[in-house]
Amino acid sequence: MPETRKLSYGEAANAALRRALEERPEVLLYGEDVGVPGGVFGVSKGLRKQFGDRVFDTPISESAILGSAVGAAMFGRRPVVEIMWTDFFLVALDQVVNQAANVRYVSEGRLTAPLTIRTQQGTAPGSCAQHSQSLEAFFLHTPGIRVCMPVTAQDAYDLLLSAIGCDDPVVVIENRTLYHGAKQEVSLGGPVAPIGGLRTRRTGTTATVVTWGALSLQTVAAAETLAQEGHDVEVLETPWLDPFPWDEVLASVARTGRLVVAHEANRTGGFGAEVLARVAEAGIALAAPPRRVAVPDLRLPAAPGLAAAVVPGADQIAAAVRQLVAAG
Amino acid sequence: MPETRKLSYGEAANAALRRALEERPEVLLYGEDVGVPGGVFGVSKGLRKQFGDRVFDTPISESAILGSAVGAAMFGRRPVVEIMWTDFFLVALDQVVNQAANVRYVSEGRLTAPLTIRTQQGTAPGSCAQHSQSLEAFFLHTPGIRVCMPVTAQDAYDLLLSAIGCDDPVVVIENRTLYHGAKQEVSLGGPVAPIGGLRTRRTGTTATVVTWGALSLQTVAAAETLAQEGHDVEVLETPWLDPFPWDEVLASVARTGRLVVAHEANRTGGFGAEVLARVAEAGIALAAPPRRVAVPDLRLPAAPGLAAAVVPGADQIAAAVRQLVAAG
Amino acid sequence: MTESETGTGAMLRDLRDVWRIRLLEEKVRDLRLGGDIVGSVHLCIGQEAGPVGACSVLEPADALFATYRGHGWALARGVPAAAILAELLGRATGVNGGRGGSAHFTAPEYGFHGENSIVGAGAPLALGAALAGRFDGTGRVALCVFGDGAMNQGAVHESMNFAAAFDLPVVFVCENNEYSELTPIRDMVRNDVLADRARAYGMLGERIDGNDPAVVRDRVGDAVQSAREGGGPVLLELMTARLVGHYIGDAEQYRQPGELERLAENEPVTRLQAALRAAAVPESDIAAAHDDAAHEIEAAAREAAAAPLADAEAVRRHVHA
Amino acid sequence: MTESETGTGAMLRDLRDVWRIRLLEEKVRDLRLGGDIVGSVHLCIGQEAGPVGACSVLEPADALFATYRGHGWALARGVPAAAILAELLGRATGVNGGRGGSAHFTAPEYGFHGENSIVGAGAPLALGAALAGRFDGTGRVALCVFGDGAMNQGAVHESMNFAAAFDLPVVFVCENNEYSELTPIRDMVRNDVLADRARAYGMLGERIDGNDPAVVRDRVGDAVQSAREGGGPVLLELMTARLVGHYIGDAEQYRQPGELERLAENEPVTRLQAALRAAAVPESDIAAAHDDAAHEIEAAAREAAAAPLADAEAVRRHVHA
Ligand SMILES: Cc1ncc(C[n+]2csc(CCOP(=O)(O)OP(=O)(O)O)c2C)c(N)n1
Ligand SMILES: Cc1ncc(C[n+]2csc(CCOP(=O)(O)OP(=O)(O)O)c2C)c(N)n1
Ligand SMILES: [Mg+2]
Ligand SMILES: [Mg+2]
Repeated sequence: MPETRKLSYGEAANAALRRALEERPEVLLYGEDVGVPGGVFGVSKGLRKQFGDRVFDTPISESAILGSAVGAAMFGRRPVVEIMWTDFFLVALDQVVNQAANVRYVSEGRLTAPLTIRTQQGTAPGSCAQHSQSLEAFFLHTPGIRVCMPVTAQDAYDLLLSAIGCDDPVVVIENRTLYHGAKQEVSLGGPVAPIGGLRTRRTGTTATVVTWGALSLQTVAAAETLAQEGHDVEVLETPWLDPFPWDEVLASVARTGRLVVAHEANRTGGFGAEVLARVAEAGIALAAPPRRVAVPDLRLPAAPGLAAAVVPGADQIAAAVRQLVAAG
Repeated sequence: MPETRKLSYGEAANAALRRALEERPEVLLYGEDVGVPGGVFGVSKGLRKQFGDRVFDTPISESAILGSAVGAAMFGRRPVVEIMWTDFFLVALDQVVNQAANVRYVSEGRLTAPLTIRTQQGTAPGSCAQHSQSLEAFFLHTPGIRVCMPVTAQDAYDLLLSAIGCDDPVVVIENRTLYHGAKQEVSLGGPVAPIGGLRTRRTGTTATVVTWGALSLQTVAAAETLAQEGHDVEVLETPWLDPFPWDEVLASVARTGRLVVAHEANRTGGFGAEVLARVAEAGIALAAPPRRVAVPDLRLPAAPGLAAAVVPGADQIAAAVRQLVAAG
Repeated sequence: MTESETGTGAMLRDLRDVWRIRLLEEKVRDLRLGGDIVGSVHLCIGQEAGPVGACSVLEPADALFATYRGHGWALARGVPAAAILAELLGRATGVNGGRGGSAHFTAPEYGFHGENSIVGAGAPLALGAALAGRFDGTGRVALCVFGDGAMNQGAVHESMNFAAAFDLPVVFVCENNEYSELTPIRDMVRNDVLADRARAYGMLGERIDGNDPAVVRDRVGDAVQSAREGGGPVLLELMTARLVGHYIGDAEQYRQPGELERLAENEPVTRLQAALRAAAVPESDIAAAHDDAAHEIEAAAREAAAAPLADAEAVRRHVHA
Repeated sequence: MTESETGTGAMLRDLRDVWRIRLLEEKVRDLRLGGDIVGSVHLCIGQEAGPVGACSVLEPADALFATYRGHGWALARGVPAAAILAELLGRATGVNGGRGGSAHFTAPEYGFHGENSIVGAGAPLALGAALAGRFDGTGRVALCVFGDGAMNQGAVHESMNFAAAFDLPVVFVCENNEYSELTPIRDMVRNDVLADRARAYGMLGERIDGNDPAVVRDRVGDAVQSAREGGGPVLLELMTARLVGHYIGDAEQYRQPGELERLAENEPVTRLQAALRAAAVPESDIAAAHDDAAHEIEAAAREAAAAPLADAEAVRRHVHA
């Protein structure tokens, strides 16, 4: 029976975890500080108390966390584990890329690895270079792994449940700047959607802006500014990056004839390149060359003043659209 | 005094290591089986004998290997370390992405990490999914890391020396199917070039094919076939992927108006996407939509018959060009 | 226990089981040298006592994680020789239809949860199998096999601590064949008694004779039982030796003079045959242990060779659900 | 030794040096709570004896690798307080011009080779510093600091074995403050005497009182000397406690009743002051130790606050050579 509650993004994720633990006895939830403390961002608060041994803390051993989740998933559990920062995947990426991703394929589907890995990423004021990266491109270049990036509180709830329900390994990339934001109306308890899909944040005819992660919010803000200038921008947010809604994105770009992709990852080799590449391959005629709005190719500096100079926001996105319009 | 000798690719890499060890007392060479055994592919043969303690074997500890090289480089050494297969980076990628890449930037250049990491990658008959990946895209999405992929024996010599001479961390991605190929004339002892550059394998006006790694050889073969059909293809091989020769590549594509990128990495999120994206951003008018020739998005199966069905070769490259020509 | 479990009957069975692995591996070598199998192949010739002894104490619900040197473990666990050979030959009837190959196949229906070609990477997976068993009522024990060299890999360390901290039923079996590829383990550690490391994690560790199936059966049996009863993980260091190269084609230049001769005296077939002869077991029984195995492997090889090649049409399936 | 090295003179110096760190950290906390410093900050309040004792035995050519909880180590190693505060405030005069921030700055010119925000990741780097010293004639020792929780990270394991196997002069300093973030270490290991792990690698390990600068100086001094003389690595487990949260804002719900009171009795300032009073050192001297430190930190804070913000124009420089 669906009900609606006002929840922050973090609370919505907590509600999703609670529901999954309630409805599916095979769900386990663990990671560093995930159990008794309830998570460093409070996302798993109260769950240890409610579900006992199925929710627990672990040593600071990312290979053991990820690998044990792969192994448990091979044996019928649905582990939901946390890598506290996406940057920390790098000490244990083997367990995702060489292990989880291969389970189904090599066994011809006789073994599967339905695990969910929650992490969070992105820039935040004062975070150092080792705590600021956006690494979705690594996972998106790993066939077999599903990837999503919840942005709204509703996403934080829905996508996490879809991920847990998915029979593939899924990386759910949250964002720490969103956890404790304003409470939003969240519909709880409805049917769990299959993975995939996109969200049209705004329809328009001037240009298509494709975006994901926290930058979506900046993109919407940019679109509002642009609308006041008479530019109606179509904002396609892709909370699911694998599977990616190629048909919808290509159709929109074909309609508007202009494309901007905005992400917080470094520009070169970011997934924005894939979007531009697919549009080019599709032979879609553009009124002006497409553009990417992204962090330039550098390490992220900790000082807020320095980071602000390189992390794009609404202004950069709006400027990119204006340049497209001016170009043709 | 330059001299020319007939060497295999592996022998040429060996000659480069020997020269670096001879000329630069600060060079250290180590990794698993690199010292006394001379490397599992024989690339460091004889060097332990000649250079003693500067060449040594290590435990199977990739984090320790990579991290110690970063640390030694910070202290004036020029370590050349080996990660036997690129797939094995994944147990220790932190030391490249979170450590090596940040040394110079965070210290504003007061500390540097001039290390060279030799590895090899790619498909080879019978290799399993955990020993077949092409992961250059991971490094190319990591600002601060330089990347090259030697193809000829001369490359194996030259690029390795350029990498060792470079003051940035460099990943040199060799290819095991090339180590023991036919001997080629290799010019030894000449000046060491700075990193970067490209090789025009063939000039032509019909289309530009950009390629790297072992697939370069297939591309040249495809171009020869195509030439007999009257299609003169420009083959741009990019042994250096970071820095990438953008100006030359964009100029060639602007000239030919057709683009194919061929690589052995998986299609989605591979560096081919970046090439297509940059061409699109440059607003270069194309006669037909660009194409990528790549491994489809799957895990690589071990059986040669299965792998052959998905690993592209000269036929696929030639077909892609023909389709471009047919399309416009 | 009956004589067949402890006496010459058991020894004869062990000899046959050792021969099964030995002859499978020799067959693989021949096929590799003949070009029918391609790519890197890691044989366990000389190391057969480990899989023979250890698998004999596992239950069907238990989990077994091996390495690229895993043909013998798979066979001992019950995977048919024909399915293994077919896998290496890239046949449709291979355990994974050719997708895994020599170094990365898996056969969960036989309780064989896969080889692994990343050194040490099976240990975290084994934690998960044990963890799942805590909730699914199977009482599953996970047996995780790796080499001496793998002891220096971070993932193995993390796994031992994790298993110990949470009393997970994992038996870590370190096959110490004294080499990691081409490098002697003694040069890569200060203390080469690797079982000593168990104490760091507060768990039991024991170095045992890994070339005697009875010793392995006994010690692994105790470890499995203790793990199953909630005693947590155990580390067993099986001292053994591979009589062949790390991979087919290895020039074995790292061997000391006389080393292979010394190893030959201590290898399982030689030892079991000597023990059987000392116990006055008839030569015909000893020969039958070999012949039964040879018959099985030859038939399996014929079956595998006759199977169709893996179907390239299906190569893109099973990337996702 | 003179009295100033061992007696009350040394104690007074230690007290001042402990105060320097304590007051720096309190200043950082104020600036963070006031919003001048932004982002995650990890204070070492209560853990000052480690850096004070250990840095006093290091030579200029030695290398020091710390963690995100590294302000105290940097200060003890000689990095000026003003440069540290300026870094945290994002000023151009910060040690790294604001690029490193609280958790990832480096000051090689002072022999401080960086904080590290990846748990355990400094250990491999320390190997390299020690390795370099083997060839550059400096006789460098690398001191590598990490927490109790880091002992469960693969990279630390690999590093200890690597250092031991090759007799590298690395002193591993594990600051055991009994918590890893919000989780007690005793729940994450079976054997919570972490120094015991050293034996696994064949090296010496010792658990010591980490809240007494003199004990730390003595034991780290011996370890450094032994490492420098070719004895290889040593692991020292410094028992200590942080009197504050893991990060600023930590609600510290994991504390037991009475825990903070108990810890307060054992913290370095309390202990040093009590010892000085027991030795009848004049109160004015004891006060001066504090006041000297306070004077330095206040001046540093003023200097840092007056410095210009880091120059965003230069933000793209130094990605490459
Ligand atoms: C992470 C990783 N590093 C390196 C390798 C290459 N490699 C394959 S087998 C091997 C040696 C392993 O030695 P050991 O653990 O003793 O097992 P054995 O081969 O002797 O059975 C190495 C280094 C690998 N597969 N994975
Ligand atoms: C690889 C990695 N995993 C997790 C984290 C998150 N994290 C930061 S500090 C910390 C706790 C470390 O505890 P300990 O080693 O005891 O050091 P302490 O903070 O107590 O000084 C964790 C888990 C990280 N930074 N890096
Ligand atoms: Mg071995
Ligand atoms: Mg701690």
